[in-house]
Amino acid sequence: MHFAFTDEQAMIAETAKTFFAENATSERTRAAMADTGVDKALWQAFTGDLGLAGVAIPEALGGVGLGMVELAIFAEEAGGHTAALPLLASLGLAAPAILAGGTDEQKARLLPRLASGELVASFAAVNMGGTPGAALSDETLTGAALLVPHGASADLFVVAADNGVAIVERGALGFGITPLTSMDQTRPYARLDFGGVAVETLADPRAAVRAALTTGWLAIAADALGGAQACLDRTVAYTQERIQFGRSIGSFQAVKHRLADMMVAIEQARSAVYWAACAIDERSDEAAFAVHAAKAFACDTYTHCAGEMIQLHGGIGFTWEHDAHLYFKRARSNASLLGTPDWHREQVAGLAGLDEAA
Amino acid sequence: MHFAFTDEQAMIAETAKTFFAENATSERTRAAMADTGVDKALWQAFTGDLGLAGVAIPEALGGVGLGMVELAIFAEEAGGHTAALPLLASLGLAAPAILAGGTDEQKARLLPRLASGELVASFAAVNMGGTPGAALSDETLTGAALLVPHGASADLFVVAADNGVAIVERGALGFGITPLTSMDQTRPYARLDFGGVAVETLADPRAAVRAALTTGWLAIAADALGGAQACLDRTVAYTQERIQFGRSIGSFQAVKHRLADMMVAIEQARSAVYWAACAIDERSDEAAFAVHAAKAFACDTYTHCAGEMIQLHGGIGFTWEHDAHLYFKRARSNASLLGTPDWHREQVAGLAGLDEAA
Amino acid sequence: MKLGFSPEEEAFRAEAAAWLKAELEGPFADVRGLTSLTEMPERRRDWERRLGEAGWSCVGWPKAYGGRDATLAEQVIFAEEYARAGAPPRLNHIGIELAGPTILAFGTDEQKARFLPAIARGEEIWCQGYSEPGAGSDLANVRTRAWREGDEWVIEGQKVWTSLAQFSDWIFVIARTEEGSKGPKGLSFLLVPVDQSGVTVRPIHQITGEAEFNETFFDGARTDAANILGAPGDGWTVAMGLLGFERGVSTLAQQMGFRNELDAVIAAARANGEAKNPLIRQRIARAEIGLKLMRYGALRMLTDAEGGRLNPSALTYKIQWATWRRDLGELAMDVLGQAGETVAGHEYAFPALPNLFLYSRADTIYGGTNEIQRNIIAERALGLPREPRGDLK
Amino acid sequence: MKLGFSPEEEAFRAEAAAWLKAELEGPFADVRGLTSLTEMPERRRDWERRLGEAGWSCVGWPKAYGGRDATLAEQVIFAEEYARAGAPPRLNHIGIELAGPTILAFGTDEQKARFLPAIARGEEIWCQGYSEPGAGSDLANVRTRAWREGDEWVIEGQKVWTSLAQFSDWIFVIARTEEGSKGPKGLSFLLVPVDQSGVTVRPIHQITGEAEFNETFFDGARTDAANILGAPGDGWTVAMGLLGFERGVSTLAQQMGFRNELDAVIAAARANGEAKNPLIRQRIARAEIGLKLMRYGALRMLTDAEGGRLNPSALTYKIQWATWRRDLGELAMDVLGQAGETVAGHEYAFPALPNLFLYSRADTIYGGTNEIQRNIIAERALGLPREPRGDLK
Repeated sequence: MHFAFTDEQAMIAETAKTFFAENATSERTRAAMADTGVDKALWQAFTGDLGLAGVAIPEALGGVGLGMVELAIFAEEAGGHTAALPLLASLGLAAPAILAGGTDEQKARLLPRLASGELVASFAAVNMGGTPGAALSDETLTGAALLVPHGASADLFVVAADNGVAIVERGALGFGITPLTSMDQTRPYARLDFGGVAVETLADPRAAVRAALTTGWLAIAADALGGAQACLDRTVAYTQERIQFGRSIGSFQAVKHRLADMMVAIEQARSAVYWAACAIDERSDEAAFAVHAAKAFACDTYTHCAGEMIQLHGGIGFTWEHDAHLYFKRARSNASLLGTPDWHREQVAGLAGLDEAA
Repeated sequence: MHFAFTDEQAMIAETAKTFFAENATSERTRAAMADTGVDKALWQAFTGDLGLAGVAIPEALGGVGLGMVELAIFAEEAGGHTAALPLLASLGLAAPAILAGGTDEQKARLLPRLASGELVASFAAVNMGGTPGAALSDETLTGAALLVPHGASADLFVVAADNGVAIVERGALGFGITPLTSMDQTRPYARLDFGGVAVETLADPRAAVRAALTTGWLAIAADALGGAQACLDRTVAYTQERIQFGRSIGSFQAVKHRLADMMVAIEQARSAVYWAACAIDERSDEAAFAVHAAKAFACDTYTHCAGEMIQLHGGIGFTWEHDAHLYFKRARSNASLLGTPDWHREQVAGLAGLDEAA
Repeated sequence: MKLGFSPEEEAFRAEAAAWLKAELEGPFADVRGLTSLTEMPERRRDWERRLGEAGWSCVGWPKAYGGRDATLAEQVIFAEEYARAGAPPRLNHIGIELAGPTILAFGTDEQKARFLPAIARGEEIWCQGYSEPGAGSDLANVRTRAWREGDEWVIEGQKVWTSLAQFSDWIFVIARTEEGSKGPKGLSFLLVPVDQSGVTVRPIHQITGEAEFNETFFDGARTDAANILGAPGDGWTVAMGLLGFERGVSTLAQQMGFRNELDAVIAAARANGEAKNPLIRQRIARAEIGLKLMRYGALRMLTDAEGGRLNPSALTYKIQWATWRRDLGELAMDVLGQAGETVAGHEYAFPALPNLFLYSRADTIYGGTNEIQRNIIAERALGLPREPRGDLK
Repeated sequence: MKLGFSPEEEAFRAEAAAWLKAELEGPFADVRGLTSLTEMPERRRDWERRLGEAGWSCVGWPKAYGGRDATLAEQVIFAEEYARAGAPPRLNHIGIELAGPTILAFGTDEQKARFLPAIARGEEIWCQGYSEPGAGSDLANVRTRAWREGDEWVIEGQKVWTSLAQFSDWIFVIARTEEGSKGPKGLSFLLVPVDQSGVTVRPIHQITGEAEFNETFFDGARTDAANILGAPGDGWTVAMGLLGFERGVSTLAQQMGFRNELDAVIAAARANGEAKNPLIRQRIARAEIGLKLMRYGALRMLTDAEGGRLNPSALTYKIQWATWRRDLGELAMDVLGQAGETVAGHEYAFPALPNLFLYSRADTIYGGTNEIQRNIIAERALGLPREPRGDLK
């Protein structure tokens, strides 16, 4: 039992922190927002120079061979800068689906390219995010998927259809991708239309979906943790600089108490995220409970902190020019994607035995 | 349209305010708590000297012939002192049931005695407050009613049974009354057991129950409003006197903001209570909506304010000796009696058309 | 206490309703149902003028200045019917609700005669120059300066959050007219024409992608020496008086807009099945209750104000509606689900409900943040010690 | 990062579990399952002594002072097994968690030898004399005085909220030993025997009807001159150090108690059907999550503390658990419904869950109110300006 980063983990965290602080700047993020929602140079640097894209992919498949704790570490740091990257789509959702459900051949063919960043993938879940449904028949996929994260810039899609999981390549015959203007422009959605597209299927669809959701929930929770912490840090800094009524606004007790409440929540979110990461890595009985708890709690915390960030910044926090809205919109995207906090709490209620007989 | 007290109403309010401030003192309330939960001298003065018990009973039946606004006024003032009186039981529930559902003979026989305070009545509602049910058969009542307010000191009971409304007199053959130690000792509950008791029935049971609930909800909401206001007033006074860290604690901004939030809620509760009172008096279409809104909102406000009262008083607020717990316990009693805030909001949701087709 | 209306009042209602119906189903059918404050600005000006012409623009004002001398009940009724008829928000709401009442209270007879009828006739649109960058809600921090040159005031400085400045003819400006003065002293309340070379209006883009607010720059802007409310140095007093006018009958019209927003949320919930979700039902019920309590709270304040009494509850209104609307924005998104987060096409422009979610974050900030409102309530209504200015040890 | 335990640690777990089972199903079956801190005080003293005898009283302390030199993981395991076995709350928790660690940190070798083994053996029970009437959470306002007379300190004054004083042998007292001193200066940290004529303990009745807390009066109370921690005047420093010990492994034991309370709420909800109410389900899920996050938060702090690092998150723990428990009390009542508001018989004494509802209002007050906690977090962890003392202009 040692619930703190190992030296190696602390080093990864430090590396990720520095990397995103230096590269995922507001200017670059805004340029990406006006474009496809991906900072391509950042993606290249992250996957290439840093070599961290495959953190949770086994070494034999081109990855780094680490686990969920390390994945959470970089998702947290990326979230701290609302980095315009398809991290969640490609590495938090698609890669674990293939890793858990693909054949050896599929894994060997696809995962090294995902780990190197050469290939960007996304994931469409049936019955979540308003998917109207898609069905497989004879290696052919028909239907549609709404709200696929970073769908317009992905090369490959793992689609959890009603009756199996398919891999669909951009450019396949009968496959249409419609970019949507999205509230969070750093995580734009696209609509996918499948008009009888020839696809390959994954060997173990159930395992694929479970792995994608579990890892995706954790990655979102970690992103939310990093975002919430950034909201707090930036707001603390602002309230110390900003003078109103002849005092720094951070000297007003009501402001102090609200910042303190943010920290109380964030520290719990931090426990939740790393508890969940460890529990998945250690195959603990608590893993399902933990990841639902982390998704619900961290997303609520982010929503709260991003709202407080705008409010405590006053007028400037409400302008396009200030970064507060990037956090606010990412917080909303995190909360609604792959199950709302209420939905995740409902899963916790079930796991807590509320449905057992009295 | 004139949404302020008339001169007469302002006078009643002033009279009630002075009366309760002078008579419903902490000492007397505590003496009543240790006894039956009724300050008998206070009841006598209220019904006799003040003559206000019949405020909403027609003059021809021995009352004052005023309406719900006036009833709310004195319920509010009584609530401001957690007065140990069977106001709700006798005048907020039993009297309106008889007035709305009784025969002319029953009204003429019973209401003057309720208005004069000579007789104290209570009301037991089926399917609310955990009543296990009671059924009428041939003017005979069998079953039980739990949690009847001021049941141990009432002379007469209006019992809304499964299939009619009965009037049961204390002392009737087969009728057992068990006093219960109640969290709010100023509104103690009793259990009633009916072992085939000979009873008389009301002519219009449906009207009786509707009138009892509507008036009861309003009276509880008004009590909650008065209680919440008292919590705020007393806490404001305390925070101005109490010195911590060399300053009055009322000068701490976080304390100020919380007191401000209490006032914001209380002012809404005040609008709710008097809107509901007017709406009932004027037979407005909004009456049902208004009284559910008032019961839910005022009770939540009281719960919030009573909790804040304890918290902002610090250690002393948690002692038996301080009055804060009287408010805190009355707030709980108000919230749970005759439908929780959630339940009343669910009624509002229905009235707001949520169940209509899209 | 009485909530109903008399037969005479109901007759007034019928008259107002008939006129509104005729206009909004006739010549002004194109502005009916608009909810934005700024869409179709030219037709909105026409509408302001039409209201003025027919005497329906400022019904509560004295007849002498273009009003109708309407009683409170009549004003309430008109606000209700105005909203019920689907009439659009008033382009000149700052003129009608803030500039007008302030001139009525603090202006000379000449100023009243010069400015009020022009507002009532819908001919001159107003905006306000209060906030400054770096000063926020702290009026005493105003740095915009003005000085006399001959028969004119010359103004130099910058205001921010000047909504509607792009459509306005006049702006009222709090400026420092006493050199070296500090805090609330040495300020003056000036009325300044917008259409001049010394005034530049630059839009501020908000988190919605729109630009409803502006920055307004004064670079040697000029106004006639007579265009000052109160004496030089009285600016603080006039500005504080003005705050009292922010809670008039127009609040009821504003609430009608809220009603439409809540109805849209309910419709969305019924359409997608969220209306059956007990958690959503509770929140919709809270919104319903909150909206009603705003209405009856406003009627309490207005009744008292008509009787010459200030109901301290008036101080709670801003935080009430701002918080209500922010909560409604969150509820709207939770009802819509992820679908509310995207829109077809390439423009960053969301439909009404998602836009409400974003826009309503400003409600708890502009016009005095929720935090300032709580200070005001605590200090003025509850008598708690004032928040100290300046350095603390 | 690793949450699991090693085989050696699991062996330790088995040993602890076996010993606890043997005792609590054998000679101490009568105290098993007790949840109150004060019931059966004599048997509770026996239990403290039995734990001490077997070396299970203060497992993390040095062996030299009666501990077991247990690692953090072992301490965590013992806390878990202690709770799992249904062992009762520790009567001497103030001695074990506060007095002991403070003496360990600030005491002389003589003081350590005199006091620590007696605590570890369960022979001397402690309580704390911190708060005073009128001083609340403001330690700098202490008015209890002490002065030297010959070889003794003489103490005069009053403390309040001295829980367990009625069972205690020793009390630690913050007293003003420098005449005329103000604020944090001139205070000393004295160790005073309770059983003497100069000390009077009077119970304070709480809103539950019980009297768990006390007022303690010092009227010429005496203690040996040697019984001072640190030098005269160091009281503030010692007291502040002590605050750091409030978040040890014992928090895990406390959480086991919370677990039992939450389980009781869930059982009640299943029994009366409220477990099907979606609003209640959300709140129970929040409570479940909150409890787990307390556990893992504590493990983060403890891991860091073992490595010699202070995790600033430790400052958030008090407000976290206090607020969690207060919310649980409200949830419990909402689950029970009106039935929770009555009890048969004439005594004002409610069962566990309604009592929790009432009692938990104290959790957010004693040991530093939620408000004080927020100040501490804002100032110490976030570096915001300190709250000013004294008069404001």
